[in-house]
Amino acid sequence: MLSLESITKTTQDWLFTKFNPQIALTLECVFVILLAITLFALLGLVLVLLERKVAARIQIRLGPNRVGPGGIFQTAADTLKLIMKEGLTPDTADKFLFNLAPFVVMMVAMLLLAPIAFAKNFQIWDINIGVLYISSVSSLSVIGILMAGWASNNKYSLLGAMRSGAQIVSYELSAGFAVLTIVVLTGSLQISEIVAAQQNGWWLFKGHIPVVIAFVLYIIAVTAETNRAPFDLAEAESELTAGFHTEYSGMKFALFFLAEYINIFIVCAIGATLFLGGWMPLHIGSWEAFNHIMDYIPSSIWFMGKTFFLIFVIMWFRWTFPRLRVDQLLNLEWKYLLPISLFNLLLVTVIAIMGWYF
Amino acid sequence: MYTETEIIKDTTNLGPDGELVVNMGPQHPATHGVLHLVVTLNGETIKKIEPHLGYIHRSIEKMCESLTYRQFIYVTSRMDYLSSHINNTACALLIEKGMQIEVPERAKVVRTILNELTRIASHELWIGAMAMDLGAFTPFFYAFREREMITDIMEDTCGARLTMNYIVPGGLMYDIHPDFQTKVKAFVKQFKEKVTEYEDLVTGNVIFQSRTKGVGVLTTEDAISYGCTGPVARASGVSCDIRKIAPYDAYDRVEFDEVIETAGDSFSRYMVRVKEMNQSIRIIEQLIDNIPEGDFVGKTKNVLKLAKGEFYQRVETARGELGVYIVSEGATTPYRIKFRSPGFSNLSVLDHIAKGSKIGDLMATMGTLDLVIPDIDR
Amino acid sequence: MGAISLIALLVAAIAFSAGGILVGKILVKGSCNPQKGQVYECGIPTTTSPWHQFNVGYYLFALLFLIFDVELVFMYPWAVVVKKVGIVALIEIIVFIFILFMGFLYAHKKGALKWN
Amino acid sequence: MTNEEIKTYITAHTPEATYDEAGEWLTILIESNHLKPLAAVLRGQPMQLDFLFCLTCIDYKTHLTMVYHLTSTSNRNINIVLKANVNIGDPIIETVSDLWRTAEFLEREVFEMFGVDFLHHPDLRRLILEEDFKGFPLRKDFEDPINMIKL
Repeated sequence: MLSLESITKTTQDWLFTKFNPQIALTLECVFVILLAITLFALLGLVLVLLERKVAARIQIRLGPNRVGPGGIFQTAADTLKLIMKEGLTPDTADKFLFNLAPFVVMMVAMLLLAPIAFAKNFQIWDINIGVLYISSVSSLSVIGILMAGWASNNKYSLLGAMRSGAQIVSYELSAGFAVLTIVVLTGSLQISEIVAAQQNGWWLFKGHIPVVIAFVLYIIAVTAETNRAPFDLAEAESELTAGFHTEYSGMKFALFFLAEYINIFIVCAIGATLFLGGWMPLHIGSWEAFNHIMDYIPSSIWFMGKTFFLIFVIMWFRWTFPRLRVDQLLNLEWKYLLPISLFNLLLVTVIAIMGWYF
Repeated sequence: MYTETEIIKDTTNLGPDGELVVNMGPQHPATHGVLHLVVTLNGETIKKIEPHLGYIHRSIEKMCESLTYRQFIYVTSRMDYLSSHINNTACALLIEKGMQIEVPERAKVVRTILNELTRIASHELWIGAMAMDLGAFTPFFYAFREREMITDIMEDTCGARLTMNYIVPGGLMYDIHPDFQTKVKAFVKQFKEKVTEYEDLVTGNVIFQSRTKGVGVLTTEDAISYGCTGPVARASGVSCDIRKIAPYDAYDRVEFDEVIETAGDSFSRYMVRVKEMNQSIRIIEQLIDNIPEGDFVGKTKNVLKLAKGEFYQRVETARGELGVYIVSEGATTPYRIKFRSPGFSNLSVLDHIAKGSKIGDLMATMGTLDLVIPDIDR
Repeated sequence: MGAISLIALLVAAIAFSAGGILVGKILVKGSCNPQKGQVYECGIPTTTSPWHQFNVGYYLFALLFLIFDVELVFMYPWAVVVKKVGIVALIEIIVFIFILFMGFLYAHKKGALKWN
Repeated sequence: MTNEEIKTYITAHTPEATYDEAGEWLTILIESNHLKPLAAVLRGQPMQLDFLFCLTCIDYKTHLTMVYHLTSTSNRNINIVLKANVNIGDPIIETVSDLWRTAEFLEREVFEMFGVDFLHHPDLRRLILEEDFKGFPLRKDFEDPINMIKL
């Protein structure tokens, strides 16, 4: 069966037999670069279109439907428009930081791709501290936002950046604790092992209520971490026009925009990996026939399906809820989510030690 | 622009606590028009709000002084463009009162129905826009679905969708469209079915409630002292419905309740408007089957002349009490005309009730005051 | 692939961002207008600079976060071995979280989480 | 309260007031220097005219007239129009914004449109017009050759 696993394996074997190891590695790097860029571009196009279609669906309208069949080229046209826009830098801005910020945001988004298992054995770097790596790198994104907001020398940007600083770091904790529950259950930080541990069932199903709580906490926390409504205070357009990226235009704005969507994809992919088994097909106990049929669906489809389901949930939030106020947002985290997370972690520990999971 | 030293120098004109002065508007997504607020912030907390008006001032009052009594009505559609029917009604009523023109029953009833439809349309737009201020985009489209039906009815009847200019001194400009009654009934039916939808989406929403309850509280005394009218004052427990106090047109023969809430916060302002829409539907239901036959316009002279004296007419627009005050010297044009616009007084309360709250609260407060800038600026 | 993939990804990110911006720069001929250099403040020339002391409210949350985040990092190694160590690990983490939570309650009591 | 009762009550406090009952509502005419005490009387017990629903000015070319429309929220049947003539060359009148807060904005509007100076107003600045605007647009002698409609 042709799978991503076999393709990568054949390519690697072929490279290493044809060239000496250094050149082979370099070529592999070039492949990774090309693939990553393609993935970025594709994800940007697909997710923005998906967002607009989901929004339209919820808002009883059609959404983009003129450019290409069903409007599928709409985002491509939008990207073209954004490229053609003039990128302005305010005279009073800190020009170096102003121009650096989109790069930082992009780099963080890109680095997060490394440990994600897109399919069976299809992973850029199966780092043994994968979960920790994700936690640490994802908290860097706030630096890009703070940089953008501060360097713009714009009051809305500054407020937006300050808000998002407080917000992202706060929700980082809940997300961290939610991830920790799975680490406790699995006993490993490596993504491939976490996925392998879900061979006979996804953690969401076999981990009892604490894992469900952790899952809910995780979804809430990452919605806030990616600055999505109802937690989109950093760019609350009715309050701060466009928040931290008010001054950005053209391609620099597009990079922020793209990074936001890539971040959504990444957090959803991690959520799918930790709680929904990543690329692992749906297996139910002893139903051999059912499990066998499920195995026929390629692992990449399983992974993408789960990820896009979570993305849809997050989009659904955005188009249903009003925005929270900044103090309510921080109250929610510090007064409710954080104590619940701590307590939940203890609960999971008990379950893990007692072996009360399937 | 600035050099570095200049920026450092610039900080000297800050307040002692390092307050931040931010301009909100005229090009701001939440001011819904060209309202310019200079907001002094301390962190996220609002210290002071200073409205700067006039970006859309057309000096309608001055303009009306050189327009005849038939002409100036059309200018008033451009004041509060969401209540243009009601503005026109106010002017027509004033001229009818000044010249003792008999208005046919048919015209009175149709005017009342159209006024209530306008009120619903205005509140629908407001619900959508306010929800958008709070970051919820979806209610806007749900509200516009019903509003679209009203604008269609208006288009059939008046030929216009926003600035109707359908009401003339003495009655109506033309008779109603033959389909008017069926269309209005269809609207009433649909509205009753669908109104629950955005109540589910907005009223019951936990985040919406926490954003609006206890936010921008306007006490009864302040509401009276600041001259607030309409839903803003009624949410603070002030009974101020002109339709009850000084009934005009067919309001004296219909049954409806004046909606009064007592909390005075943004949420009760929201509730007043939602309940008011239901009352408007009630009024329409009572009248739509009983439109009397007969003339649609009374006998008037070609050239209207008000007797020397002063005239004042009040009506209840979707935003509150609109007063038209005319000083006549007996000529074909008014000597002095003054529009007492509800939005102007409602805006003046903004600084008072939003002080000390967060920027996010300002959006909730401003949204529920339902400001229409052309109405404030005139 | 090993750690070298990170360098590859960084290169990819820079290439992607710089490529996009450069293409824009090449294709677009910007017009010159002094007003384009002004910061956006709803169309009104901005009067005061935002680069000055700012309300402390946000920083308190950042400080609190620092404490918690460091603790969170301590928990990762613990989480990996908790199943092997067993009940002792549970007791230890209860003590750990208890102390942490006390600190949190203290901060709460002091009003660090309140907005002026 | 009937009009007669109101008249006797006001005359007791302010003998200078004259009355005009030609219009829809009772109109009280007063000199500008007596306005503030009378307004305070009307605002207080037992009249309790706590709702100033319209404040404006009329330019009669020879003089300006300030017009205050008052009503009471406890008794909506009482409506009183208060008028005070102001010298056009030197228009100064006492503010009523401490009695009715709504007057604060309305007086600012009158200030820039008619040039009436309100004494003791807390914040008498331009609200609508730009800072460098010349003239008082709603006065009869105001001419704007470019923007005005003339029929």
